[in-house]
Amino acid sequence: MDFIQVPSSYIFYLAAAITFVFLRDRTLRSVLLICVPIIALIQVWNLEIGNHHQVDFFNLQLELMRVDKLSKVFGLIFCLAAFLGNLYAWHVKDVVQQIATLVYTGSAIGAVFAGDLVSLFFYWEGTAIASVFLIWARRTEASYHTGMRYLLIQISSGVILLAGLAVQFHTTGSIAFEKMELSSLSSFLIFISFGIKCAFPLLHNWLQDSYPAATVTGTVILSSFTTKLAIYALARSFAGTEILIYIGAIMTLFPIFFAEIENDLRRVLAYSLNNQLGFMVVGIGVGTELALNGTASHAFAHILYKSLLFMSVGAVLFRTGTSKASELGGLYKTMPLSALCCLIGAASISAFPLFSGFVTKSLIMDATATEHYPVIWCVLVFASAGVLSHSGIKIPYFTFFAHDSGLRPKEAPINMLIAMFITSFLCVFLGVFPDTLYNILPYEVNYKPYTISHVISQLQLLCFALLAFTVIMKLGFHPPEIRAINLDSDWVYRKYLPSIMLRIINRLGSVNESTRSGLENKISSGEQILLNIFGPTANFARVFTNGVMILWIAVIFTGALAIVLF
Amino acid sequence: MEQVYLHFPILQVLIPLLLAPICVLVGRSTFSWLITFFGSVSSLVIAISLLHSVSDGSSISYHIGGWPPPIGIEYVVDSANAFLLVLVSGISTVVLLYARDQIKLEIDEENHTLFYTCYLLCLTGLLGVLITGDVFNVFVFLEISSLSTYVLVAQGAKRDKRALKAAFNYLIMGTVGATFFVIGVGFIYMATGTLNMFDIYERINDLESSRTVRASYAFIVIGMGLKLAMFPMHLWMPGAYTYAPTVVTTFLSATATKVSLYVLIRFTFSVFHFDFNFIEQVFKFLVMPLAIIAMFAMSFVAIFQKDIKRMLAYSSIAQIGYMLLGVSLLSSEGLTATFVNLFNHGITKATLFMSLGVLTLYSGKSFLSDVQGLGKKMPWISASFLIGGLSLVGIPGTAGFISKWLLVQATIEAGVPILALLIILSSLLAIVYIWKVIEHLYFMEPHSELASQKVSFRILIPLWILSISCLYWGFDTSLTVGTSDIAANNLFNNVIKLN
Amino acid sequence: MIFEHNFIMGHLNYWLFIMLMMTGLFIVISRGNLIKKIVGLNIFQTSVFMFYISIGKVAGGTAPIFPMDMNINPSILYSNPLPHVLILTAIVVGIATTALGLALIVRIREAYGTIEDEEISLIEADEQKLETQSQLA
Amino acid sequence: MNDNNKKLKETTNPVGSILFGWLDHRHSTRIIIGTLSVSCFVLLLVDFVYHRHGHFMIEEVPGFFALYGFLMFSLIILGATTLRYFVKRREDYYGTKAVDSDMTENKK
Repeated sequence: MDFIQVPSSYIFYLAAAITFVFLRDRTLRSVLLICVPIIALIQVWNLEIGNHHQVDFFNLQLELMRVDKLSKVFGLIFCLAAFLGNLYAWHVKDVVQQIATLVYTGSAIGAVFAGDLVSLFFYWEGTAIASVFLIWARRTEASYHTGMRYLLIQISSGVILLAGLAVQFHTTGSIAFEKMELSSLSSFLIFISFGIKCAFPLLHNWLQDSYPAATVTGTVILSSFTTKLAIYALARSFAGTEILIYIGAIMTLFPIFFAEIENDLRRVLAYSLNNQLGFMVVGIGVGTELALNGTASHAFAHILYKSLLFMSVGAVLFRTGTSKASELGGLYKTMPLSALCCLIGAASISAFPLFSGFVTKSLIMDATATEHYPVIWCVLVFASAGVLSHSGIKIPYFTFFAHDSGLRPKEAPINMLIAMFITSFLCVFLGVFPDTLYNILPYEVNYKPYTISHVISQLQLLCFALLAFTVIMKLGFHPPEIRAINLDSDWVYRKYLPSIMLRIINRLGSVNESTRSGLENKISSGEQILLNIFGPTANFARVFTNGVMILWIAVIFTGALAIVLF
Repeated sequence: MEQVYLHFPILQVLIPLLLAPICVLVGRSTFSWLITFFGSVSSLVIAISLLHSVSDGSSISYHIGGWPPPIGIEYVVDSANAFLLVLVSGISTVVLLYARDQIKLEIDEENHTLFYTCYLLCLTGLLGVLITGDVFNVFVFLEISSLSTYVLVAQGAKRDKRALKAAFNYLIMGTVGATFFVIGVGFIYMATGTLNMFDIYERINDLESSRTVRASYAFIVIGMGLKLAMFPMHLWMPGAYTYAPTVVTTFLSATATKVSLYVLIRFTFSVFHFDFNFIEQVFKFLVMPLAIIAMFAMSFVAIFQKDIKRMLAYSSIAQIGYMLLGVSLLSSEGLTATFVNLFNHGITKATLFMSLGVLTLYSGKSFLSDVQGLGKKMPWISASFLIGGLSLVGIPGTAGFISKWLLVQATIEAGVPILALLIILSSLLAIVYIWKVIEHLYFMEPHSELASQKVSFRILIPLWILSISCLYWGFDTSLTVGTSDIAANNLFNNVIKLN
Repeated sequence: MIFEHNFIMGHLNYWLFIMLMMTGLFIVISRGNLIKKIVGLNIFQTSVFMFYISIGKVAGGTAPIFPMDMNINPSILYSNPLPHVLILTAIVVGIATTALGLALIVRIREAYGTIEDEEISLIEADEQKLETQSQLA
Repeated sequence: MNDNNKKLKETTNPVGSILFGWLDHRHSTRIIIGTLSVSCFVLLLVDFVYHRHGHFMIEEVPGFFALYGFLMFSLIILGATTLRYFVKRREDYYGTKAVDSDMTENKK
């Protein structure tokens, strides 16, 4: 085994261990955080195609380094994203966040190179557990609760993966992480598990719930890995599964509307992220070489421009303390460079020609067209207009322009600016020289994005959408930015189920009067209900006199005797 | 030399038993510690050599006083109990390494000798229960260990007088449990006329319909259920674990309940026939439901505890639920999972209690607020708590994961995947309560009055032995899973190969 | 069938054993006084001793003692000595338990000033309340 | 007016005035809208000059993308406004332990 072929995740884990044990100095830690992704990037770049690192575990053979062109392209962008994210987070002193970032990125990269489901599961849970610290690192009670919800959902994804893997192992004896048909129980479970992480419709809400709750830098890191890992996993196992086309189409659609009326800009971006994932999922569903190339390249470009957008909004949040559209506006006066970067990100995500989104999204669009999915194609075009509406216009316009909020924050710190510049540069570079990206894609690319008809049609679509925006703004029909939240599917478990629970508990009458009146005040708090059943003063945990204990034994013994004798 | 080797099974019990009175005679804290440590180490050496010689699936039969079974008392070593012998004597040795410093703070100087005496007796009892092949002998050793345990628990009275009441409760409950057990043994004797486990196994074959045999099993399940804190007969446990000196809690949590569970398994598989209809019924309708309730209810209770020691005690009851669940599948896989769980949970809980003990060494209280911010002040100790916590939750890469994984596999193998789901769901609850501690450790500001506390290497070394073993057994599963597999197979097929 | 004479008289030792056992357990459950609890526990244990001894009895058998001259007459019926021996051990255990229990009661009395279970529980509850308050503060 | 302008100048980043300074111009909005309208018009004209090849028939209809873009954008705004009617709630709807109300406090 060549030294260069050790699992890339080890590099990150080692760095995390070093940080944890040795590095007390802040600067050293920041330097390490930047260096590690670069080392990993060089390593991944030089990886040879093939399976490199086998480990025996429980009579199972784990493939820790399955390198092929698909895993390599995801490995590269993950390293790149880690580098940019860490550069952006240079100023962060919090060691918890730094370690979490290292473990998180390491796990994500490890998962990409995992050649079997067991090691995938390890890394899968690794990303879940490490990433939640980026949310908790905000250290408010709200972020704690959000983190809990996030963790629960992420862990359940891993658990379902584990269940699927167990069933598969039981039925076929194989733990291979390969292409599978969506026909057996095991593949269905695995599909759901990937789907949760990929934020499929109705399973999506952890995304919008948690990303706005993380720290400024944490969100940038978070936005790059978890969902794209799921995209990778889907592309690896379920390419060509037709249902994905429809799931993806719905994914591109519904977040548009939510994003349009959402006030918190980071949540707008989370919705937009969801919508972009839809494009990739459609690409996976189509499953042709062109479509998979489209998915891989779109994921690549997407990580960059989405980070860029999160970075610029993050910089605003960092300087002003809020990321709510209703509180912002007119910041271009004092944060012009951030505004410029934000505009570049917006142009990239809206797929303006010469920006990265243009050269990658069109691969997917073209694939749906060549495979004759006219409705899906129309939906994707529609969704492209939608992307423009919330990420292309809303984000930069309401943050940096629009009415003057009177805020005059300083320009973003220098490290943030450098990270944003590099990312902006990459967005433009990929848009201008798409072949650099096309060369590292899984399959041969015979696609020219810059044809006259393609450029013209895209420009027409975007310019007329912009025109529609101006007209609507002038007419005053645009939904105003107001301080409010919007219900989404998380309402079910944040509001509905707790109230049902409460009703049941009340019906059972197991709660005594005094606590019940207290309970009514906290109608939303499921915790209170649990407290009444399991809390220190509840029956389950009370300290009994030993007479009662003996009585219990008598009851159980009678039960046992009855079972045994009859 | 060869002669000595042949007598290892009896020496396993005899060394700590004989050292106990010597300990009293010596009467000096340091010397008695040395003696105890010597006893524990030699037990460990013997246990390891016994495990080594039975690792191929064979078993050793030792006839006490040269009387052949079934007349005489027989000691039998096979991979099942040799594995646990190593666990018990190993944990005891590691605990003793750190006991000296901890004991100085928790127990009056003049009681140290007696403390070590009781510790040795407790060890004797636990080892004896494991090694003996005679059902009445099990009772005797059980009572030796229990009686000394009551004393050990009561030693917590210097810090908190509630230790006395906890010990008294434990005494009442433990005695009732043991008496139930002895009634069960009496019934078996009535039915079969013998006390040797393997002899009973032969003779009981046609007695499935006998009410005496059936009733005896009910008595034994309840008796052992009490001792192993099977929900809802666990009520003695939170108090005893909370108020006992930390050394005692660490030792007991890792060994005492495990040994009782072993007895239940041994009786189910090597004394009775596990495929008796009534035994299946008991597991299906009594043990399994109770185990599942324990997994959830006790985890929830743990979540709401403010006292970490108590929280961990409740978590132990939940974990016992997992082990009982594994047994109640009545399959070879389930049994393997339980054995691995016994071992891994033993070291995990020992790590947790030990690091907690060190964290709260000076404050003496183990409330959440007492460990607040110690992550920065005592990084090594907090880290080992973290590792233990991760292992308890079952994060991949730790020992705890292996046992959960095997258990999940076993449930799927047994055709009840819903149980796998329940296991995993309840593991999520463990995350919650462990997180609460981690949060206080790492994310809160320490109390200002707590000066930086120095912890000697004598404490750090055993603690890290345990922490690293928590991680090590998460990767190298050849010993744990391999031995458990052999043990489970032997028990399941009742293969006792004597050499 | 249950009221059959043979069922009751033939199993008389078991009925007595069960009665004694229940009495013991009932005392443990119902009495708050710790010493009474120990007494109850003793009765409970004693019932088991009686049970063991009674099952060792062979109808018409005599005490299992070797004659002085060691000439064993095969026609003499002996009771089974093994349960009796076992019970000797169990009695020792029982005494140890009782002694330990009483010793603990002495210490409890010193610490709490009472040996009534209820009162001790009240004291402990107060203590717990204090602890929770100090946690909140 | 002058005074106000001066104040703005002081607080504005120099790079900002180079990059976006023209936005402060009185007619900036009109210029933007004008440019946009003109470019839209030009793009539409191109369609009649240049025949596009697409995968679907509809793509080849002149002005299809333009019309689609305009209408769909309007539809999105309309749809979103309707959606808001149904799902809008107060910021503290999920109680004080939700991130949104958390931010409210941050602001204070």
